[in-house]
Amino acid sequence: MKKLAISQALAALASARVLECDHASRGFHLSVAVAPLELPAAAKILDQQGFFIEAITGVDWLGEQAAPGPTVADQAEHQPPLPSEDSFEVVYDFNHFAKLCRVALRTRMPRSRPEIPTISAIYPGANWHERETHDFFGIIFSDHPDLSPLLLPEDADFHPLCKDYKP
Amino acid sequence: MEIPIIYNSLSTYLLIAAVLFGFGIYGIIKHRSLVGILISAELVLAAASINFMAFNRFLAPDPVIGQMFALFIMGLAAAKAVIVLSIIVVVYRNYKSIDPEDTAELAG
Amino acid sequence: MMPLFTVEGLAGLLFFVFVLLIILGALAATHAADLIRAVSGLALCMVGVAGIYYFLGSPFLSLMQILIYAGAICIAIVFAVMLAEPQGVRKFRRRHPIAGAGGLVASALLTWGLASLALKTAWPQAPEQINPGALEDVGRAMVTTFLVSFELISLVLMIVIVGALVLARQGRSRAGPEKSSNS
Amino acid sequence: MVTANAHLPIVHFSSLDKLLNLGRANSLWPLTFGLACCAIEMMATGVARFDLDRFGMGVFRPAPKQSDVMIVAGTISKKMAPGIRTLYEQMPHPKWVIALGNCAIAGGPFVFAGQYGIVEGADKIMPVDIYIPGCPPRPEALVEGLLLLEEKLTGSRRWPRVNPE
Amino acid sequence: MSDLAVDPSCETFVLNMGPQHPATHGALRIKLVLDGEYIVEAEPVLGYIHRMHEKMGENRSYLAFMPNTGRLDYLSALSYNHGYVSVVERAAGIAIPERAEYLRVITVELNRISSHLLWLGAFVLDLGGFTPLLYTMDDREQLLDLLESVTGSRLTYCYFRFGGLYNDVDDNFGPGARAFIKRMRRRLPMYHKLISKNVIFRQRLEGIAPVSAEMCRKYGATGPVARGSGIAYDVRKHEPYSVYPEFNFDIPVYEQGDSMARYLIRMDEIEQSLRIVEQGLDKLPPGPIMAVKVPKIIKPPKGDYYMAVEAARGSFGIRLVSDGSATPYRLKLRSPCLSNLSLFGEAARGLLLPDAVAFFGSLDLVIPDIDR
Amino acid sequence: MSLFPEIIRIMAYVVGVLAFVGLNAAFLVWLERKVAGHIQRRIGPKEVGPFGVLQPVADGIKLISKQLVVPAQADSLLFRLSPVLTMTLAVTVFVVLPFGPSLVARDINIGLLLIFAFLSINVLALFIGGWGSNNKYAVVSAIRAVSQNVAYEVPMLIIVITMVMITSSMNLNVIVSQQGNLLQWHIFPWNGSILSPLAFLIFFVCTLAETNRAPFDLGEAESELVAGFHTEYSGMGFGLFFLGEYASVFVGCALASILFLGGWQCPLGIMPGVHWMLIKTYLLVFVVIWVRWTFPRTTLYGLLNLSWKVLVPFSLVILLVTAAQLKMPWPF
Amino acid sequence: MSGYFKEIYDGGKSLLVGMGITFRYMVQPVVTLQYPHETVPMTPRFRGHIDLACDQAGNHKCIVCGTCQRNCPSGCISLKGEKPEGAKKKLLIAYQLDFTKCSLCGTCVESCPTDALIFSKNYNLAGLSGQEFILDLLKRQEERSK
Repeated sequence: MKKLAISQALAALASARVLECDHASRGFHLSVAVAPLELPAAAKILDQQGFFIEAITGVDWLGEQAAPGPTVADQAEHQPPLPSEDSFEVVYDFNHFAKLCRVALRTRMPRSRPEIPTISAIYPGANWHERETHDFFGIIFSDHPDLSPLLLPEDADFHPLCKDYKP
Repeated sequence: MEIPIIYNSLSTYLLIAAVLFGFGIYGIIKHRSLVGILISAELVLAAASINFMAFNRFLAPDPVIGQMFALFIMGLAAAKAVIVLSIIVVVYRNYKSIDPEDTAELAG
Repeated sequence: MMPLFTVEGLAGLLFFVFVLLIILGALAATHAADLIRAVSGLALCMVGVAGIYYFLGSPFLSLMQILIYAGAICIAIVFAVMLAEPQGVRKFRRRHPIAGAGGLVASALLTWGLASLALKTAWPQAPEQINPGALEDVGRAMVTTFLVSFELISLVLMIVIVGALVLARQGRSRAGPEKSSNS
Repeated sequence: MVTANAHLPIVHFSSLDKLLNLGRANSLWPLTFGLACCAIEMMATGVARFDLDRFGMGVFRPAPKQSDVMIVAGTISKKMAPGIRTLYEQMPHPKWVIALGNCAIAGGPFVFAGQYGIVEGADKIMPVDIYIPGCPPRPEALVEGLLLLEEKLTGSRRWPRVNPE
Repeated sequence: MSDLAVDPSCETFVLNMGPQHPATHGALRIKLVLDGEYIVEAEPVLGYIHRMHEKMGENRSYLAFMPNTGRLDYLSALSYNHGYVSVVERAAGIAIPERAEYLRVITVELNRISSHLLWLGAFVLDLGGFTPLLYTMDDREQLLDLLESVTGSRLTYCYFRFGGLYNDVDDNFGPGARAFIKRMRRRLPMYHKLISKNVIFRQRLEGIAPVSAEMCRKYGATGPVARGSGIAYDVRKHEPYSVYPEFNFDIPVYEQGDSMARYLIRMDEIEQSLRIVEQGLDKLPPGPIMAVKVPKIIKPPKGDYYMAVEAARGSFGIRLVSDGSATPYRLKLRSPCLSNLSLFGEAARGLLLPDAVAFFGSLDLVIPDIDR
Repeated sequence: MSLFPEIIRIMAYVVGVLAFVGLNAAFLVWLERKVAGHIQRRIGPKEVGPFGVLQPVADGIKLISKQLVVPAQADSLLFRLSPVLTMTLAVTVFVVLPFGPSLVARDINIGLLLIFAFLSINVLALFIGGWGSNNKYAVVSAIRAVSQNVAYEVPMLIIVITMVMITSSMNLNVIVSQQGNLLQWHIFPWNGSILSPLAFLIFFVCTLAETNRAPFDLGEAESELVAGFHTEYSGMGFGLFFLGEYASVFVGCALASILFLGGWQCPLGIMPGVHWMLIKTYLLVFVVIWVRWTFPRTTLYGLLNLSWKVLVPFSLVILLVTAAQLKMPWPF
Repeated sequence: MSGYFKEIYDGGKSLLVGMGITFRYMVQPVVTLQYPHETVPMTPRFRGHIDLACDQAGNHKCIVCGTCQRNCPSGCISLKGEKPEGAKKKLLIAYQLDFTKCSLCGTCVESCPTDALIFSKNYNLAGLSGQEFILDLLKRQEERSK
């Protein structure tokens, strides 16, 4: 059972909080929250288990949304503690080609220091997704080979998907 | 309107050949690239061919000899061009330049 | 001097056109900084030379001249330029002006010498207006009188082809980029 | 009489002009240039069902130097706009521009308060001759637009008008 | 002699393909570093048709975002419609009547065929063959007439609604669809004779640009690209949604991973889609096409939801983050084309320029889907 | 020698050849678009004049009145020279083509040689056009065109040499006169070489490649190189390339019909004349168009492989077999 | 060696088969629909721009509730109503559709409580300016009902 194997492997990480979700109502099986610094380790585990990367998403938790822990109640408890601060969340969607097991790997960082390590060395496909996330949110993926804008114009200096973006 | 008819005299052709020869020599000295030198050398060969043809036309009894010589020169010119060009390509591959002086410097 | 509007007159005009072609072509071939221009000049010059051959009574040779020089040698040179000239650098530095001037002087002296030789020498008068060599005669001569030289030329060409192949391959294996992909 | 004579050359010029315009109008070569959804309908107009080649307009040229009409088919993003402008400038005179679809006319459904990415209409970056609305327009609309351009050039319409109702 | 350092930059030059280039199928630029005609490096430059879909998702109500989904991948708009309505239905807990599900599957599969037909034509056009494009477009026009009679549009459909469909099909749809299936089954062998067996075509595709299964995994490539590399991954089978489990169809898989394999996958998929449509028409149940209880204004509970569907180009996913209000808090659109294109740079290295064009065509990309 | 009849004759021929080249290009443009249309199940030009026959005229007017842009980065001399040269060479070749028993501008002994001499410069013209444009697509395309032409000139010339051996003449009119009726055409194995059908095939393929027609149109590969060597040409510069291309297609097909299909001779041996020449040539041109609209484009490597690995060996075999057959008629 | 000849034979055969197919299509009738002379039969569900529906009497059914305006994703509908003195219902005095922003999603038609909106069949619109497609539907409706 892939789900069991991967949840055990991920749970071994110090900061990881693993939560099983109902696939029928949520669309993924495991929701795993890790601290930013342990992200590459988590990605490496997923890589070893043969997962492929679907997408990387940023979410901007700002103002009133950030305070109570915006995701459904079940997540509030396993979220690494960053409660009442404005924060960015980055969600990595992984899936497996052979066994059905969707893993949503989450990490949060304070909005004032939006910096997390890149996983593009482990998954080269993550390169563009991270660039795109940097485009939209201004999140800096440290050690990323090239964080120049992917979808925005070359000289863009704005991050349109931030909730406080004003054109 | 009148026009001088000069195509019936041997000296005209020899003169043309001489001019072409001069151009060829000048080009060989002046050009800075191997290909340019090759181009100028072709001029020299053409000058020689013209001389052969002219002498044949005006002086020799057999009409074929001059043409044979010119044909052979063409064959030689083609052979020379091919071999020189392949050398140039090899030289370029090795030195990234087709300037004879660069080649000399690098070889030394 | 002949009136222009006669067959001979027009032929004379044509002759001047060919001479002009030769001189223009030679000028471009020796003077152009861009190699492709020089090659075009060479082709032009050779077309002029082909015209001269026509006046010398050998249309066959004039067409061969075009076929081999303009069609084959110029293309071969173009090939070499393509292979050997980096895309960025299209122009070549001129040689030192003194070299150019020296070349000019040397070639002018040579030309003057040759020209005066051509003009001063008392060439024996042509025996008679001989008929131009027909194509069949050339062919026959090639495989009879000149058989040995003909074979030699073919041998030389053969060696040249093999040699060129060897040289080109050698260059490729030494410095050529890795072509690991499908072939 | 004098005035009539003075007018003569102008008449000549205008008839020459007429001929040139007739030639141009019947040989409008579009630039192969698609941006988004409408480009597919542009393709659909060129193929067998509608066959732009009937009007001599089927020669889609990939190079701007050889085309007469630029069909802006799709949304123009701010990143793309300078490129489109360059293409337009590369086209030799005389040249025309057709804005195909709502995006090319005014930004279409992608206009909203606070949008940061698109140019709201092709006419913001270059002169546009014909506007064809729709999202995307049916191929008939593009044919109609090209016929309208022809009408604009020659001053008369050679084809029957179709009333869709 | 041999220790002479050769500067590689001397022999290479940079060629910018696009943003206006016939082979890029839209506004995409590929920066190519070429050595002669060999590709040393290929870097796609995106964003020329970025249309802010994700920003718009945060700005408008759930229903008002519907038209956008038809304009992402406009060639298989219905799949995208399907993905979007499904994720909202999943989030809001709306159940859909069976007839609506069947009609969704039928129309989505028809749309997939039309998408593959257009791809086939455009792909052969990339290889320099113009005529097959007109044959496939002819077939596609028949299909579009059919879909237009159902949905009212030809390309950018906006046909599904939360809880069902915009309207039911009319009586002509069934016979029309069957006639199309019959026609297509006659035409497919013709395409194989004209295209697949052609020696020039085969020479240009076989063994060109092999993509390994591992590469697909590292880059997240899905759809025909992954299936051409031996990965039997299809969301319809792997993670069944809608009424796909009721259908009997196969997932074509080829092991070679070359351009030919990707081509054959799509040709086989057309066949499989025809099968699905045929079964769907046979099984189509009567009944309503709209769920009874659909709230006028949809407010899904807080939380995030994911939904993946198999679009014509691979797995299209939507991650919906809801804050409980009438507009999505965040809407992430996972585009299959972006992931499929991301492996282009690596796989194209060492190819010849024409082979790279063929490879690019075999990836079947819709640029606005990449740029979103 | 009286001059004026001669001059008038020359002028008449020049005008005639130019007019024919123009008309031929117009007709071929129309034919190509019509045939392509019907192959693709559409109509092709229709609205401009009856059956669209005025379409080429409209295109011509359009092209002439279009602005001619010489790009700033181009070598303007070479850039301007190239289309003119292409056109001139194509026209020159028409001078020796025999359209009828006496309808030939200049019936010279070595007509075949003249055609190949001038066509061999053609590729130089294309090259300087592409090079002079100083556009990367154009340069790559020019390089392709040269390699392709060189590769296909070899088998083509070998076949032509074979035909010269069979006919023992380089005079095109003489070659045609030898093929009185259908049974005497050189394409049939009992006239000369037993491999002559194959020779015809090779010659035809080489014609396609030499004239840059699909599937060998690498020079103007639209999906790779935009418009190839004429990417930067606008208006009539482009138009001249077009004229030149159609003229050389015609010359190629005319040569094939002269060498193999009896030129202006009637298949039944009655009423020979210019119409037969035109019918045969345009039939071959039709095949050229048909091929173009059927196949995808080859790659440069596929094309060179075809030439060096298939066409050259085959043509050499044909040459040897024919030579053997001519010298020792016994086994045949 | 036999592989070499077989390859040539197979290749040549595939080429001939391809030419056979295109030749067959060439002699078959064309599928072109000559648009300005003939027209496509338009499906009743075709979505052109929206129009105000006419009832038997030639009146529109709009009650100026503004649902369409609110529901339109691109905000291309703007309508104005007025309550004349003493009347119960509001009366439509202007209905403007900015067709250049419309995405033809059909939300307005679907949401209209009185079915006052229909899709028109205007499938071949083209004009010389973008302003032409900011349509006054009320005027169009009045013209049609005449």
